[in-house]
Amino acid sequence: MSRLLAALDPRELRKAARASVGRGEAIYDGPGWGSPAASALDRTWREKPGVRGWLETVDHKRTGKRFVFTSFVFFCAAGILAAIMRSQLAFPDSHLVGPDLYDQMFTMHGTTMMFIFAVPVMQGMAVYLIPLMVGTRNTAFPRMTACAFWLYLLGSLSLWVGFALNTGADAGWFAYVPLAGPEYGIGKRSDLWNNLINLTEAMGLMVAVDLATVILKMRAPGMSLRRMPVFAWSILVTSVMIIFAMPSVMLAANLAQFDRTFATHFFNPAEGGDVLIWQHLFWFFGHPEVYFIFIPALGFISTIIPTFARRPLFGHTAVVLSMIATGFLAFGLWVHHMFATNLPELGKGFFTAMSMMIAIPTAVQIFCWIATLWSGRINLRAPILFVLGFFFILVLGGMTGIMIGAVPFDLQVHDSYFIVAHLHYVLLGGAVFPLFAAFYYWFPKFTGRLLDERLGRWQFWTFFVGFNVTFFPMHLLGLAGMPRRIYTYAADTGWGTLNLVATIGAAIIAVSVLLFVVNVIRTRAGGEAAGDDPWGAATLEWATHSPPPAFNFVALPVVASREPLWAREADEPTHVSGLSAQVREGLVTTVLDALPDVRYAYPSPSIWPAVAAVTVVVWLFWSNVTPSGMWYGLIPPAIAFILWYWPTRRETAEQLLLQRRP
Amino acid sequence: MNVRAACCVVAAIVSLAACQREKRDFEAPTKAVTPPPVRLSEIQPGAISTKTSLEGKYEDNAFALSEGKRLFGWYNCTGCHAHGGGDKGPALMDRVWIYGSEPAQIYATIVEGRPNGMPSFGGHIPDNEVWELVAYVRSLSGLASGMASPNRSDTMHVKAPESNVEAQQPVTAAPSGASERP
Amino acid sequence: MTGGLHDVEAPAGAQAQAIAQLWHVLLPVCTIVFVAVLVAVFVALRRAPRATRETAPDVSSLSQPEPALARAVWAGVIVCAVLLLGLLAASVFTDRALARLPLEDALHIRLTGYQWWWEAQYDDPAPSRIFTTANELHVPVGRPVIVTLVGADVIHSFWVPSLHGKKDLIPGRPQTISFRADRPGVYRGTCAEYCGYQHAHMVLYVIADTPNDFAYWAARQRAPAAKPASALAQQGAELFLQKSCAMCHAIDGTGAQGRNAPNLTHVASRMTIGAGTLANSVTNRAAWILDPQQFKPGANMPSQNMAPDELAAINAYLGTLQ
Amino acid sequence: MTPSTGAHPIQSSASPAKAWRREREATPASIPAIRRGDALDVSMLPSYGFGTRSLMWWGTLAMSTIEGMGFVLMILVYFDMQSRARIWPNEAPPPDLLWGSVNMVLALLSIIPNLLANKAADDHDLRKVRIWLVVVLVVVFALMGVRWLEFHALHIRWDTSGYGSAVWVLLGLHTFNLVTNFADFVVVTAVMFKPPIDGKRYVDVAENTGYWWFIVLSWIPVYLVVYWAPRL
Repeated sequence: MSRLLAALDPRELRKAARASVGRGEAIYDGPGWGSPAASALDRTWREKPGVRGWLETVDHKRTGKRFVFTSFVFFCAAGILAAIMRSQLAFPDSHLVGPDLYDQMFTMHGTTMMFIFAVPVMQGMAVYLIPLMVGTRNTAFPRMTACAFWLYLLGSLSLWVGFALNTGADAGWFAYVPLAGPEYGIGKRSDLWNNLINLTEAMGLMVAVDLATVILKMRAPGMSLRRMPVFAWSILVTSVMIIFAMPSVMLAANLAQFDRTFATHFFNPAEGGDVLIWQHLFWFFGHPEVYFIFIPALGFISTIIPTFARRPLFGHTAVVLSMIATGFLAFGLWVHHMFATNLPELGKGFFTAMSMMIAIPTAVQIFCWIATLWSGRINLRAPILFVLGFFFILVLGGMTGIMIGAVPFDLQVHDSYFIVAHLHYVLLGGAVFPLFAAFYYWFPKFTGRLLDERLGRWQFWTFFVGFNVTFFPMHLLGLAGMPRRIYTYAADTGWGTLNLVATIGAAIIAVSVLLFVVNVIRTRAGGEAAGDDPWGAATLEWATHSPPPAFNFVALPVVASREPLWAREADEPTHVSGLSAQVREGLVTTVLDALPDVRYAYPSPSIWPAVAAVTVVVWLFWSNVTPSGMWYGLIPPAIAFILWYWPTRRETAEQLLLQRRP
Repeated sequence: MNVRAACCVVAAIVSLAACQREKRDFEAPTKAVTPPPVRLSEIQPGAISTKTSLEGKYEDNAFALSEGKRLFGWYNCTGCHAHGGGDKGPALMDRVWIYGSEPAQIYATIVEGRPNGMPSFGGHIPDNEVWELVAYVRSLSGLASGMASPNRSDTMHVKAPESNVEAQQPVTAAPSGASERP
Repeated sequence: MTGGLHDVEAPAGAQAQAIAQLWHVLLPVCTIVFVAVLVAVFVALRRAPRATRETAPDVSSLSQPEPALARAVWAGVIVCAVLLLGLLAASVFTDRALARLPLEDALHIRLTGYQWWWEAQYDDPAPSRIFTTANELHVPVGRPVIVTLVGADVIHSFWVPSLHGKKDLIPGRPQTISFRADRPGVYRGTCAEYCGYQHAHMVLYVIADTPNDFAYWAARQRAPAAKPASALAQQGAELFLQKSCAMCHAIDGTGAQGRNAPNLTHVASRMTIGAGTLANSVTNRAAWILDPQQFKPGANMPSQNMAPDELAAINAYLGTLQ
Repeated sequence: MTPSTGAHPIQSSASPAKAWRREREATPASIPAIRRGDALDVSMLPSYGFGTRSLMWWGTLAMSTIEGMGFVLMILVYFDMQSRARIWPNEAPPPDLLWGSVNMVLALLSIIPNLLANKAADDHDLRKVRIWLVVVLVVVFALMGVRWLEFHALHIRWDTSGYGSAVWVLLGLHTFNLVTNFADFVVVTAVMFKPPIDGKRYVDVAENTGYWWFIVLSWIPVYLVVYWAPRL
């Protein structure tokens, strides 16, 4: 009791706070890896060992690596499904896989690639790289991002466990009603899909909010918007797009789930519902989603090309403006997925024009990259090979994209294999090739070791050749009238030969991905040590160790140039000082000019994000099984979120110790 | 060790339940299953057993139940029973059963027909479809698995979906007013 | 199962023709742009000197403008924009052309998509001349056809590549598509919107006949079913009613009035059974009746327990339904 | 504010590029970061800030945008269904105006204690913060009670028709926000009664009261759609 009373006295409190946080003199951060400040930072930022620390972590690098690793595992799993589907389609009238399993497999493949792989892997890369690139020690809301990871992991696992138990979603990755609705979506398969959408989109939104805040408010002093790296721009644009687009698909999935669980009539034409609502809501999200995947990839390329061309990006401003323009235009395209539904003529003209116009900002970027290469001196390593592969494949995919932007032509090839070819050209060309480039480029930063160059070249060539052998013939199949999502076809359709060729290509892709996995495993076991900056790059993530320590920088950098590691100014301050090394302290800067504004205490590790994620998942499944679970199931998450927010003694003490009123 | 064993058991049960619920059985059963003859009297030595091995295969299976729902409309059961509320024929969504609520009894009712208007569908409906209808008829009063029962249809709203029906304790009763009907 | 033309690049109708022309504009323009970009990348790679990671970065561009490069990029972007405008114009003109198909004296057909087959009802001002068929459309060459598309259960999509692009059959939102076949022939169409297990086997043949052939076909379709000629067929006709067949199928002029499955009044005149799953032969029909699930797993037609002689009778009867 | 002890360091140095100089000349000089040799000493900066200086403010802004998109899209769904219906509302009379309007008036009035709580938080006035937070809690609780009555005044179940589904989900979406914000207020109020009180908690109060604006403002279109659109 007396201790409690004593704690109410502010002076006593300040003293108690100091005692609980650090003994003796306050230690401030500053440059020098071997300094007392560095070891104090290490003590402050180190996380608990063991399972508990593993669950509690809020380190953006650990969370980011988890995202990337998990999504890559699911990428491989969905790739295996693709290989099985290609084997089924290699010959006409094949009986390898029946229609029920085939439907589940292509749904799982599409759902996994779009929701479980592509968006999380890009966000994961950003969660890892953005705080390093803008020069801060953690993300703004690292607990929220940790929670997002657990939501994502549990949601994805539940979908795949469901698939293993013959409860795999089977209405396509777009889950059109009525096929996914209460009458034709039989069993619990579509419920699992709707849950997954809720969980992965919640994940996407949480990470997007976190990343946008980091980029806007936590950049190193001096990193004004004009000096911000293109990758940070790409993630900012993506995050804002996510914030506007993802609510749409969450709403759609929930309306569909209400139809299934509570017998509402949103998609029931007999009771005033409209099945096209689903398509509008889905594609209002679905088309921008392509750009959530594509724009970060543009960011990778705009980061990698300057490093290997040994010069700053040509047309930095034009590239940034193009990305912003893409972000806006992406919201005007969704109807081009619906040209075969009945649309007013005026609408068709508008959406055709938008679909074609979006090619212009991409063209601007491609020309700026070519100009950069043209006027640079080129260090031809594996990352740049993948970028060159990107040029070939994405441009081809973009050309077919322009073709299908034309309504009349789209009416012919819509939902045919031409579209399968187009979307794989733009998604693999526009996202997976840049992603592999990014893996080769940043792997040394993640692990401290360089991926093997020779295996990398082999991987590139097998991937490039395999990709084109697989997907180019599909253009021809589409023109020859082969529709998508069929589990088999008759011999007299004449589609057999091209399908067999595509299947052979798929096998080559499988070999290529295997080579990458081998490369990663071999490198982890003992690859060439990378050093802090193996490529001679310009951005801030290379200004710290590889892999970076938990606190990222011994002293936060100060930036005086667009290329901070290439063009330093002699009389500029180089780093920030005066931040506590005993508390997880960082700096908030102003939005436009990144002037130092407020000191900020980062959240500490906490078990509650993981617990909250589990309770949310339980709630969703509970509400699928019985409608009352919708209400009772809310109680555990509410408790978890309150405990998450509730300030601990130590947090209050830290706040008081650092406190300085604005 | 015990935990792991328990996890394995739970996983096995879950997987069985899921497989049962989600299996799409496109093949017809190889031979017809003849249920025991229907009993109208409960007087007999020992316990009554009318169970067949097939019940779970249909009643816990979402596909079979939804097929049953489709056939209930296709074979015009709705003509007399409406959507379960009853019309010329008795209601099927209440707890009252005239000829028994056990699957085998309902099977016999469909196949053999009953006095006062229930026609015999024997020979007209393949055996597995009769069982699907049996399972669906039971789901109308909540006797089939709630996890597998159909959700609402894309039709006019007439009643709560089968998946939201509380299980009702069946009671056997004489046909109400059946004797007055021609 | 019996071939038929299905190729975007082999148009047989006015509208497919217009779209193929658009494709012949799109393809070369896009190919030229693609090749030009690749050539630029290739030349950039060839002319730029090689470097290593130690090569000092050239940061002069941070303070000095690069007008030559800027001009080249601008030129590229402007060329792209002009080409896109051209393609946009081509697209709009084609769209207009599609909408301007003359529709005088059009044939009206109401096409309903079911999981996984098509029902076609040929409209006529005189109700007695309306008839229903399934999975095959006969249309007269040179005469426009207006098809009303109705989705009965889930969304399907009508696509006959040689005649026109596709249009969806959406529950609650009927819409129409019009086309004209300009050459006689068999054109294979298919459901193009994923609709469940047997999306793969939901084929629709459009047979373009000369006007005389069409009139002959339509007159035959309007007639009720042929009376069974042989004793075996007569036995089949009775079995058709006794067994489960008539629960779902209709044969006009008999007691079979099921409305849930294809109308079989003239089934023997069709090219395929099971919506393009099997060619319509005696043996295929027998195999199909016994166990359709073997060929089209998930289809709504159940497998039958049927004695061989019963099967033979029913098959013989169906064979007479020309 | 701590007085600045010199020109802002990023601003002070000469640079070869003119553009840079212009950029630097535009930056304010009142930032209390101090140049010490190569270092930029930020130890004199405040440890928290209100409004746009707070990270959570940005998080809240994003959250409001996300939920606002939800409302916008749901309203579009409502009007899409209405535009396709021959009779609207089908199978029910329009909802009674009474409780919805009471809710609207109460919601607008609730802005007053919220503003006062916000101002008290700005002033670090603990006593006033506590008083006004409790008042806000009472008002929000009353709003939830009124909302309960509103559901009963809809005259239709969610599973009766498409119209019923649309109004229930629209009202439900707003109720979900109302309830979660109530929970937020409960927690924030409890924290303000649990000393020691650090300055950041005042920021939390300010942000919660700021977020309340979103709840009230989003209620205006939802109210108009639920109660007035069926009467058009």
